[in-house]
Amino acid sequence: PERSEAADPDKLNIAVILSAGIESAWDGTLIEALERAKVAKPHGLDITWKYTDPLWGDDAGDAMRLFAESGEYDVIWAHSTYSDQVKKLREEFPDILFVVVGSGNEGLGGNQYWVYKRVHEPAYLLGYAAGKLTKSNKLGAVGTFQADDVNDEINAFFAGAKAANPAVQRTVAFIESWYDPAKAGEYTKAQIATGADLIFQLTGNFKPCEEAKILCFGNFQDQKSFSPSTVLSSAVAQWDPDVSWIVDEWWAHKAEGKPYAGNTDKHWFPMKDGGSAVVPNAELQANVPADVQAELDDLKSKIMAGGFEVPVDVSDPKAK
Amino acid sequence: MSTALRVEGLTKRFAGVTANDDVDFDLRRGEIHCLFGENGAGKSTLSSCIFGFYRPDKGEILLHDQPVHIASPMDAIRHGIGMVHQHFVLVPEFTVLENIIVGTQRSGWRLNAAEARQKLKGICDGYGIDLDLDAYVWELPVGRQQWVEILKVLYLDAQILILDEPTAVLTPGESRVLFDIVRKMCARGMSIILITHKLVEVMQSDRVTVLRKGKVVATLDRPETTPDELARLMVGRDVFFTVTKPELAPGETILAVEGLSARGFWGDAVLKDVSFSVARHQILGIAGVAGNGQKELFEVLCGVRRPAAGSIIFKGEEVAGMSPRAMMDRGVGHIPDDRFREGLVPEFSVAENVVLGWQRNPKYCKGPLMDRDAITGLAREMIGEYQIATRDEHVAAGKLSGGNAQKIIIAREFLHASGLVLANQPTRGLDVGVIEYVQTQLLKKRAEGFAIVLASEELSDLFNLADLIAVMFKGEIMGIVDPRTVTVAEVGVMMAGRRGETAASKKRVSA
Amino acid sequence: MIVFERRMEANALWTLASFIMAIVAGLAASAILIASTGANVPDVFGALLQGSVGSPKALATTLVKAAPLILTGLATVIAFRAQIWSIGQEGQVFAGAMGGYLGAQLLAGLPPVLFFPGVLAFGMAAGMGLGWIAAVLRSRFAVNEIISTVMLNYLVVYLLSWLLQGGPWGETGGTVAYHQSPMLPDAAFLPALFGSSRLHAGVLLPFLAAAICALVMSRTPLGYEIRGLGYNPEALRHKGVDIARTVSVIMMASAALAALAGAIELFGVSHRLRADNLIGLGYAGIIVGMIGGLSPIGTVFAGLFFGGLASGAVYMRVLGDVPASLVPAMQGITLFFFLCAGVLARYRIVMKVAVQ
Amino acid sequence: MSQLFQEAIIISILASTIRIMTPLLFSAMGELITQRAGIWNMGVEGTMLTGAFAAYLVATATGSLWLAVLAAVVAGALMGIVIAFMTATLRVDHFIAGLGLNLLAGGLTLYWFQSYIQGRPQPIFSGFQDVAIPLLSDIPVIGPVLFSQRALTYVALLVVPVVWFLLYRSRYGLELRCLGENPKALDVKGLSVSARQYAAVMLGSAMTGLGGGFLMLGFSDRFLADFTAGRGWIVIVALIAGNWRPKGVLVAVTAFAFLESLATHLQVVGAQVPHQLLLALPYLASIGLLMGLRFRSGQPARLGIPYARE
Ligand SMILES: Nc1ncnc2c1ncn2[C@@H]1O[C@H](COP(=O)(O)OP(=O)(O)OP(=O)(O)O)[C@@H](O)[C@H]1O
Ligand SMILES: Nc1ncnc2c1ncn2[C@@H]1O[C@H](COP(=O)(O)OP(=O)(O)OP(=O)(O)O)[C@@H](O)[C@H]1O
Ligand SMILES: [Mg+2]
Ligand SMILES: [Mg+2]
Repeated sequence: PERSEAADPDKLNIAVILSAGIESAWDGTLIEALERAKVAKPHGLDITWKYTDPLWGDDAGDAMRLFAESGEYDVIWAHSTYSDQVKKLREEFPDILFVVVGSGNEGLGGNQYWVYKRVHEPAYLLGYAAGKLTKSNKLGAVGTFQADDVNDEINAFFAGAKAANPAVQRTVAFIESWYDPAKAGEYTKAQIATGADLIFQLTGNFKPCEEAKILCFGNFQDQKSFSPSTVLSSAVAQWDPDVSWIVDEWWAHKAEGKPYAGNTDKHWFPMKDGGSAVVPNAELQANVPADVQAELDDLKSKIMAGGFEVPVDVSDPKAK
Repeated sequence: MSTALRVEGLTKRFAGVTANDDVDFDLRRGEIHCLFGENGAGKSTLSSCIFGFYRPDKGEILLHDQPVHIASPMDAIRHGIGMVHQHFVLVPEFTVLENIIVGTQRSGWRLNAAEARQKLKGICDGYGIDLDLDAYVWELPVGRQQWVEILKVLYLDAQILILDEPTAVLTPGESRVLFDIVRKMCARGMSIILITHKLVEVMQSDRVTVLRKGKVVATLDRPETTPDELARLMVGRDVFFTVTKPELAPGETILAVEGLSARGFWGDAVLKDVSFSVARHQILGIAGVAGNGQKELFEVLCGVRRPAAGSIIFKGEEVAGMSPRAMMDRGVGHIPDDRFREGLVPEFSVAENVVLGWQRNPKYCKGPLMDRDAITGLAREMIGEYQIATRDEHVAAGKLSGGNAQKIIIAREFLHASGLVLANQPTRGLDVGVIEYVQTQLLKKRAEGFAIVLASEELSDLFNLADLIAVMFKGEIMGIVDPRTVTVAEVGVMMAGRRGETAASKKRVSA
Repeated sequence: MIVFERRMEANALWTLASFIMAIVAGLAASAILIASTGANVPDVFGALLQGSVGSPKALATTLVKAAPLILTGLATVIAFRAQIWSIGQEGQVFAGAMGGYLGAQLLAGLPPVLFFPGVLAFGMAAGMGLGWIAAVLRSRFAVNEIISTVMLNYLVVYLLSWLLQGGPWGETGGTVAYHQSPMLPDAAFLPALFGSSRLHAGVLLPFLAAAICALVMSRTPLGYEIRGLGYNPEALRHKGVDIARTVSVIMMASAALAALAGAIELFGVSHRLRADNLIGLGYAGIIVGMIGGLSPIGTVFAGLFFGGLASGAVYMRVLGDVPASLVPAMQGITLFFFLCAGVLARYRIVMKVAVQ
Repeated sequence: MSQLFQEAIIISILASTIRIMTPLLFSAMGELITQRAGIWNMGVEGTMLTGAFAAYLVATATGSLWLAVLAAVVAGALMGIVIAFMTATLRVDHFIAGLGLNLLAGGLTLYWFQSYIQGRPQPIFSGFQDVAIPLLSDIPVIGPVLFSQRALTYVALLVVPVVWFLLYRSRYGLELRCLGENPKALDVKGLSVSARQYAAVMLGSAMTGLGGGFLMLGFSDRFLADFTAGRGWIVIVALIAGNWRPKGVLVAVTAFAFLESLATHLQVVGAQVPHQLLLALPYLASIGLLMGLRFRSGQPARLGIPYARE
């Protein structure tokens, strides 16, 4: 707090501990948000960062310690379940702002901030569109592992579908693997065979939809580039408000001497605050009838205005 | 006669052993030249060097007085040298035909079996060999497998033939056929190097070269030598070919087998209703061509195979179906026929092998640990007592020659057995010196009051040692006879499946 | 002509020289790999050294990383020496952690002198159960142990996944489950050896286990039978050894060692049940055991070497700016040079005049 | 559950079986050749992974799928050279050579992958499409199951009779099997054992690599760490379960793929059991099946035993 009175900081250096790899949607979207922050220069800061490969457990702890001990990093952004490791470090480095992200973390408060990401609102909108567009009244969703912040999306997707079309049936599958496109493909194909004609694809394999010539929805990141002919729309995570929240908190601490006060409960930015978004694929717009699009627009503006709240349901999604 | 092949100053060393030491040797065209020597004298090594399978460290090989460079079996084959190895080099999963043609075809994609079949037919007819070319080798009895080896060589048009102990696995009848064929080959101008431990066979050759410890001791014309001289040259001392068996009155019955049957892997009957008994001071010989149930009989008796029916009374106790452990604990010693597979752990040292099976015996343990001192002490004792030729007790048993390996087994079994010794083919492949030794040991146990069941394909073993001979054929006992009252020929007939007289045994059992 | 001639007896100096050459060659090959991506080779190696042996803390990390590898390596030694090709160490590690976790639920509240041996025993018992299943499948049903252990590995991983997600052990409540159990109470943390260091008491166990294994293998009847089984099971069967029983004992002992690795990871390192710090320990252990020449003492050294590389990996990534995946690549490269060295050590190079 | 018996689902189950099994079949036939030649190559996973990675690199760099197939084959053969050098030349224990290869391949592919993408978005490619065979693909049930698959699927199915012919009807096959049963039988005829082992392992590994390449090119559009996800182990299991015979291996791979496909569809139709249980089903059922079967081992007699003359 004393130093900050001397001169406002003009540089912010962030160390990022990746959990899955830059090529994954989860980690890739964060780096994209950081890129945007760099351009935006909040508080006039030059934002720079360095990231690691995917690291887990004590390896991640060691990396954080190395970053912390180097004295070069102001924020250590550990991009998944890392509160066990942060717990061992945060008191030793009270000036560093630690970030942990998503489910499985413990809200420690103090200089640990807990960024949460919910993309259930866009998923609800996708589901609503799916409910309107389905001809077989059957929708599928393929996920990797069950988790709080995966279940919420799948449940919201089906809730949206149900709201649009009470006759909708659902089918859900988990492949229990982070990276097995072939296996993901088989699950998707199986859903298509059971009659699903729109798929909420959380495992990133759009080939089966291409082959069956059906539409599907991307998740977490705008995935139309992977399959321009099938990805009708994606539910996208945007870390910009999270990044700017953290930058602000750090700034307030560094420049204004405000003590860190990390959240102990999940904290997420809803769609209206830019925490998530629906990114449609303009080229496939013709598939969405104007009246459906109008309903969707209406629903979206209700959500954005706070007039409609998409419920968070994290129970195990099951086929119904 | 011209010289077909000459070896000059050949030396071959393996890590640690000089197997051939400056060997000179020559083979004349059309002769049968016998290589004779103790186990481990270097006979097989010399052959393998001639065949290009091993690379000699020194020395020269001349064919028809021209130095030749034989760097691999390929060269040897090109020069018309063929070799039948001491241990089969066959693929059991292949048919006879496949075994013969594998690796001989040099062009074309498809297997060209028809042509090969034609050529083999010619060879078989020419020599009077009768072999089903489409049988799997694993289906053939060992004796027949030897013919496959010989056909392999003939198929490659060998002119010089090396036969390394071809008769070790043949019955006397088969051996005779082999010798007829070998003589036919010589008549056609082929030259033969023959390795054998059987003096009868040595005496059918033209010349004999005796090897001892890798060196040539002498090369003799056969008509000018005698078996006794050869044996003396080979061992370096006199060898007695007939051990003297004292007359001993049999004591109480130790082992009584009644109606014993057993089944093979495919459920086939391998032992059918076998009955006999052996008493103290008695050796029961089992005669029969290998593969007629002897192995299965021994396996059942020592507990490694479960009988399907019948009873085995050992010292008054029913032991049929008991585990090998239980049999060992009751005092049954077993000398199996496959010494390196069933009798020893070749990678274990001599000392470790001496306690194989008794490693948990408190005598050799100190608390939870094995007692090294006790074990090496015992091993040294055994090495001394049984004259096991080894550098020391730490040498791996697999490094010893067959005869010395056999001595380890005998030492161990004799030490731990009390009452009964089962010995299956204890002299197979051994040199005459060791055979004499094994026979003496068996008689010693007999004198000590053991009952002994001894199977051997060498009828001489049985006639020398046994008090009674049971003849086996296809898993059945054809008869139990007294060696003093039957001839070798009579036993031979029974081995071929004719039922014989069992009066001798009946007389004794009822007595 | 230069030829390689087999040596009669190993020559200690030449053996050492061979292995030093292997390390140098391995490092040289790794340097080429590093340079190929434009990173600074000395920096990377410096970081590696610093992270593996550069400080007491780094050394502690090396030991902590080596501990489970030595145990799974020993598990491999015991099974492979008997020519039992168990690939089940991976699943057994998981089972060890799961059994330990169950034990921690049941034994909570016991004094540490009872609690820790108790929970470790629970873990080992769980592993032994798996080993026993594979042994029965082999002896009674003639199912090849490679098949059964590979399959059991999958089953255990899915079982853990269910226990943590959908089953009874998932973390519930405030911080919703993410494939992990709740944190164990502090009382269930294996005590640290030197104050606050991460060096937990569990790292002593592998060394103890290695000493016991060495003694068992070389001096006890069981070790004799294990070695004999590997060389010639038929002879052992003929000489009264109950093969099925011995195989069971070996597979269960091997599994217990692997399971202990999982248990000390749980109580010493992660303090909650989750899969990601257990993945790969079993497979790595197979390699560690084999690099160690299937000898318990060799396995300790191989485990320490792999532990050092693993602990240096993070430093290499953070300070040396190369992907952390360089470490498995380096491990693979060094392994191959080590294998070559092992062969080289058994030969001498001689000049020879070809025989004519 | 009753949904399972609808025609569309049955077709889907069977078609999925074929898709799951074909990459495995390439690799398993490759490993069959390798093992029949006496080399117990435990490096199937690493070889498949390398094949997949090579295919990915070439597919994204050149856009040509067939060049990518070639790359997978070549990469596999290179892995074969490594294995052959270790086992046939240096006579290192076969297990450790193979396991070492897995470690090496896992590390190197990931290292090169990370160096290749260097933080930019990962390039993707568009893989093989189904090729419906005219007329045949119109046959009910069988058509969609068997005759509208990827081109390489047909190749994979053809590989089984081809390998059978190679092993049992060709001169090379006889020599190759001889390597596994008793290499000395070739050696005493003056034929080079190690040259033949190199050839067999390279051919086998090339096919194993092709399996990985097909997994990549037929069913994915990108590379990921540990892409083959343990399939190499399933290949080894299938080889043992198939008793080292082409037909047997085909049956084993098919059975495994069918179980996996069935488990997939069970989860999708909403069987009311934990999905982990369904995922575990193929493994559980495989053990169960093998417990019931008993046959004389067809394992080559000298499999995994380094051959030395002296
Ligand atoms: N491959 C080998 N490696 C090391 N030593 C060997 C090898 N082959 C043979 N020897 C040793 O060389 C010596 C000669 O062995 P060789 O097999 O030539 O004897 P042999 O006369 O054929 O004996 P036998 O009558 O038992 O067959 C023996 O001491 C043997 O142990
Ligand atoms: N070495 C052997 N010992 C005992 N039985 C054997 C042996 N080899 C094969 N068999 C058995 O003999 C029968 C024929 O064997 P073979 O290998 O020819 O089978 P196959 O029908 O040709 O198999 P496939 O057609 O699948 O290759 C089988 O029952 C087999 O299990
Ligand atoms: Mg010999
Ligand atoms: Mg067949």
